[in-house]
Amino acid sequence: MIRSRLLLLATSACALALTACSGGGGNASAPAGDTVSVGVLQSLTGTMAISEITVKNAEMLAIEEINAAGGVMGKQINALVEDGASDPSTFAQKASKLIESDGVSTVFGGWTSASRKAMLPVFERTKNLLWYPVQFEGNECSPNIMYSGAQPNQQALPALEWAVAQGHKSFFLVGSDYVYPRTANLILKKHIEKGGMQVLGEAYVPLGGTDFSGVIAKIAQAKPAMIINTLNGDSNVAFFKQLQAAGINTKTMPVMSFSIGEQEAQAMGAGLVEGSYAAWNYFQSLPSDANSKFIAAYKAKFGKDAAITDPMVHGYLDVYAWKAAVEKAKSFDPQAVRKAAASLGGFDTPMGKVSFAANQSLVQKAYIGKLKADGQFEIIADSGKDIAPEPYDALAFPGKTCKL
Amino acid sequence: MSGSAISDLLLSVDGVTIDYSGFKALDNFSMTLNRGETRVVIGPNGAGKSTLCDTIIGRVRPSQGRVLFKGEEIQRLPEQQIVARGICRKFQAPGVLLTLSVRDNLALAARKDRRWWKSFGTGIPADEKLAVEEALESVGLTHRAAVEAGTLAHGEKQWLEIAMVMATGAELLLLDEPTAGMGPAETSRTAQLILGLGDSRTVLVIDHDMSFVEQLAAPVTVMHQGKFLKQGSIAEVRADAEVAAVYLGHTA
Amino acid sequence: MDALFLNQLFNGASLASLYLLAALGLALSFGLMRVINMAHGEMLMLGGYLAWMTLLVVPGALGIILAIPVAFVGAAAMGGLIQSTLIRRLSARPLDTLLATWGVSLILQQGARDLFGAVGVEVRAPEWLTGSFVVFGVTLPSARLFIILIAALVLGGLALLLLKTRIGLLVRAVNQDRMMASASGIDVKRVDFTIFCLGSGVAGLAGVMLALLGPVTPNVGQSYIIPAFLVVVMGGLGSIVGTTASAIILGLFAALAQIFVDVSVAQMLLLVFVILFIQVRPQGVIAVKTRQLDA
Amino acid sequence: MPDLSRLDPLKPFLPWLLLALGLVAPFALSAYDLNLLARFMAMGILALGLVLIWGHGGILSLGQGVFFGLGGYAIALHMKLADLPSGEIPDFMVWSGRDSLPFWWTPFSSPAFTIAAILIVPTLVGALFSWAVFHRRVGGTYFALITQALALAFSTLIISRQDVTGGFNGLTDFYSVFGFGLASPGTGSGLYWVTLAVLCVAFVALRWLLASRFGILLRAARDGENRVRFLGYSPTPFKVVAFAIAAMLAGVGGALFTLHAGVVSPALIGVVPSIEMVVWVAIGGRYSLAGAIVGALLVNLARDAVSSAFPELWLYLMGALFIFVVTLLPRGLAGLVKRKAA
Repeated sequence: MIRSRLLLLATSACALALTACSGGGGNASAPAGDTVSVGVLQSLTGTMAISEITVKNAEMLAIEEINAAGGVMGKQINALVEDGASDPSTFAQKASKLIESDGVSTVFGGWTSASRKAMLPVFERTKNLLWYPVQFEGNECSPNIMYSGAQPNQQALPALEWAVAQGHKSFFLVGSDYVYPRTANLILKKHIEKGGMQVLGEAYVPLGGTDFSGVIAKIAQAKPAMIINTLNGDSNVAFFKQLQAAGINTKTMPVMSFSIGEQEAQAMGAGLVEGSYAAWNYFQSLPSDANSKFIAAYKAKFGKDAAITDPMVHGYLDVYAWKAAVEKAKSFDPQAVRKAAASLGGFDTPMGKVSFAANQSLVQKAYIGKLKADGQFEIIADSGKDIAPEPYDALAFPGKTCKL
Repeated sequence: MSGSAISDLLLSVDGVTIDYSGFKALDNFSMTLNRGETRVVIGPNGAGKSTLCDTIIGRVRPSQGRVLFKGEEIQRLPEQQIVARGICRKFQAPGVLLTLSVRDNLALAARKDRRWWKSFGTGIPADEKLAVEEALESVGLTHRAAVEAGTLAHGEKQWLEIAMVMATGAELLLLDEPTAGMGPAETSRTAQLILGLGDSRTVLVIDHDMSFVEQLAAPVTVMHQGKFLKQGSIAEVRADAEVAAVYLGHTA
Repeated sequence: MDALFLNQLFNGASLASLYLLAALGLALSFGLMRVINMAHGEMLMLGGYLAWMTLLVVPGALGIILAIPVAFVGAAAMGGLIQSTLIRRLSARPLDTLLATWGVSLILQQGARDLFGAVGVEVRAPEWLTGSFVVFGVTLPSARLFIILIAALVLGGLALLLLKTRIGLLVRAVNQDRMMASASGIDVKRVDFTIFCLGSGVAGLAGVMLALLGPVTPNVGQSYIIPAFLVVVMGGLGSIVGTTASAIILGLFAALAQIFVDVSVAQMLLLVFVILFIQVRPQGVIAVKTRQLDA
Repeated sequence: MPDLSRLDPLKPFLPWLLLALGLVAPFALSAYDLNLLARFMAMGILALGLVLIWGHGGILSLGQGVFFGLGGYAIALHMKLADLPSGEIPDFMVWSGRDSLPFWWTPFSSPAFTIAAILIVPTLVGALFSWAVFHRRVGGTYFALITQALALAFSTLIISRQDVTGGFNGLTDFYSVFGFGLASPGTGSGLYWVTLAVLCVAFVALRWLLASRFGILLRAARDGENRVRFLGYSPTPFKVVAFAIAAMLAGVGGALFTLHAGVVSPALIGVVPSIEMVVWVAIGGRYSLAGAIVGALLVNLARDAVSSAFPELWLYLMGALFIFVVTLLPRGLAGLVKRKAA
């Protein structure tokens, strides 16, 4: 009896002791010894894990390659992987742990804007640096984040320009109910209206939602020339299936998607979405030696069926950009690194030569792809020139600029 | 306690029909009870005895008819208000609160002020305390007062519930099979308990056990198929051919 | 607006069919055992994956027809396993059953993730289910018509089973008075088991229907399970008629609300509607009066 | 029941031991670990409420996240406004196409209003919601299912009203609370002490409440709702009041959690997090206040330790643990003792 009581006491004591033990470690941003620690912080569990694990893989691949090639300034990279659990507060907590308890020099990670927003105060407080690899809605510009994913003017707007050039004049906007679709659509609407064209409707379904009957009925009634789709993940399968079932032909009413990449296409059964369009800064089908090499390396490590997507390549190039910036700054200090990164100039990546602008976002091209039966995209157009990133769309958010 | 016939009338069940999806558990049933009276209701299984209690206490609502208590209609009131007016019932299967102590069970029953905002405290008024101790005494559970009611034997649970019903201070007590599962000694003790209530309480007892009914020596109402069949002393009822037929017909 | 209204009326019917298929099993076993299986959504998921596997073996136009019995049997077997190993042991503790089966649901979801991948698989509807009919300007997708038809058949089948067969008689007896049924020699546990399997099987079948309209993923069951719970709450205890009426009301409500508001808001309104409904009829759409004491 | 617990000489010391550990923690732990502990203690406050309604009231709520969120959002609104240059609106409103503050935001610039809102709003919502269900005598499993639908509806609504709630992103990027800078280490430990104090007050208050006649009646209504009714009590107000108190504790816990975490978002308040809250209490012990606190600490620590290293394992572990505890150990860790004592 008393023994079991002690058990309870012990467990509660452990609760506190565990907290005490889980920490420790110094707070050094100038690493001693032969290694330098960096954080890799993605959701390994929860709803976002499906996407974020692939980015984690790409980031780990880059780190291994760099280590195999001699490391950064003679130091091997020690990657500390943490799980953000698809929960913003966990991201904030783990970022704080990586920086303050584990003393990492920088962190690669995040996918949703929610996770980035939650981590931002941590990075600003600790003056550390986050490398964020995913397209987002802009409207943010922190000195402690390097934004390599597309700003709206590097993905959504080029896609609209292309669609207009194809003669489409009326649009229906469908999205998952969260920040990126709503804000991207806000920007698109301003541009569509300014161009004298029409937005015939706008509809959102909850994240992960699979009932599109009402949305599709509205689309069928509105008869837009093109559907602009910012649905996320599984919802796309349901949307395209129900579109098809309702007799809407995506050949006559084409769909432009901003969140369907190779991974999603593979999962959806490409037959369903074949012929629909997507805009990204990278497609797996991009012809270049650097890309082929990256794809081969990834597949060798993570399986030959793995699909390669835009955010993965951004995660991968982030690590290389950090290495280059460290070597340019000759320091692991995040402040020195971010300054060096913004003045690196062009560097080679699987998606071609890119560079970081002074506002710490990536200068990159946009591509329009058409989905083929094999789940790969045929690149049918590109922006031609490199597009300078604009966190604040001048039309939708006049007067806002990014000052760093 | 003298007075006119009207002021003597405590409860009147007036033409009540209870319909369970087509099956009439009570069929235009009427009866009355006077203050201080003890009445026994008997009848074969399915005669509607328990349903009668259910109706009076508000567990089921009549589709026709009225229930008058002290001259006021109560058949639409919420249960707790019916209880507040002075009716309390012992259920067929013991309805004690199993995880509370015997004393807590009785304290809840004896409590006068049952409004929730008066429940934030532990103190018990002296008169309620006294009522609890008396109730414990009367059913001989004083030495068991601190144990969890769930650990009591079946007979003890029955007594605890009877004690609870008594402790509420209700004027009308409905006792649904108070001796179920009791041996002869316990049964006669229960009868003594009920007889000891005296004139201040009106009691309606439902039971099968004829020896128990005889000990109560109270007027008997016989029900059959939801209807009133006979009323009279136990001897009269026993001698009645119709009653015999009903019971025989039932057993046959 | 008129075409949209008619369209949503039809969509409401198909949504109601899905709600009904998802909720029937829950309602049946709730009526009988007073327990809710939180892993019921995973029976839908299982049905979806079984349909996918069936189509791998038997591609072709009739694969989907074959998938229906396969999913039914597979989900029924899984349901039986859960009932006999876990739920039976918790029968007197309905809230604990809720929680324990939620644990089962977590494990089944993660199991599916490890077996089939987190990405999900696609069940391709055969040609004859991808088309649509246009009637009075309303597009009626064959897949949705098929779902309504299946729901009607399942409902008819269940009605026959409960009203005309011996097992149905036993179920009704146990439903009425469990103690009495048990006392009169009915193997109550076996009735429970049978009904639980049957209910799970129907959910598996619902999973096949869902696969026609959306993806099959480890968490596909989650998207319809909460409306199905609401159907049970509103349907009333142990009544198939009540469950059906409740599914139709909620399906139509959800679909028609979408004419005016977003899906997100429609979801909120659905709950508000149910809470308002129980103000009027706390016993559900259909209440079977019994003499059993609840407490 | 009381005799049994008196058999055990150590039992009265358990809360004191927890308190002692809580008092020592700020001197033994790093700032990061202290922050982590404080978050878990904030969750512990919510867990106490579940002991009241679930353990003693038999009311299973799968929607405590809603009240946690109401408290969290209330303090977040205040902090968003506090850091705002005058005449501006929060950034997310701009990019959601809004140009003015919604009217119901403005009073949150007052600290007094905010604190009142944290205490009152969840309580009131909890009371109204539970009354609407309980007064129609709908309870048990039905109530649990309805609360789950509430969690879904509430989180969906927060997400879809992005222009006024911050949507899926939630609210974050706070700099000060009631004039104290959040970045300063003093504020961190100060908030820890506040959390510890609130936890202690809640613990003592609930202990008193559970021992009072209210507690007895709540347990009575759990075990025999109709019996209580036929003793002349209406069980509804007892259940509603208990639910409202639990909602208030959840709201206070949510507000404190938001202060420690620096973010409040729909990811914390939906269906799955709401069930996980029940898991803490199931594991710690649904009848035991101290057990619930221990459960909240242990489960969250375990998640912290396991989910990064073995993400797949975590879900299996949580599912299996839940099944195990609920079927074989319904009194949770706290019951390990009681059962053997008996």
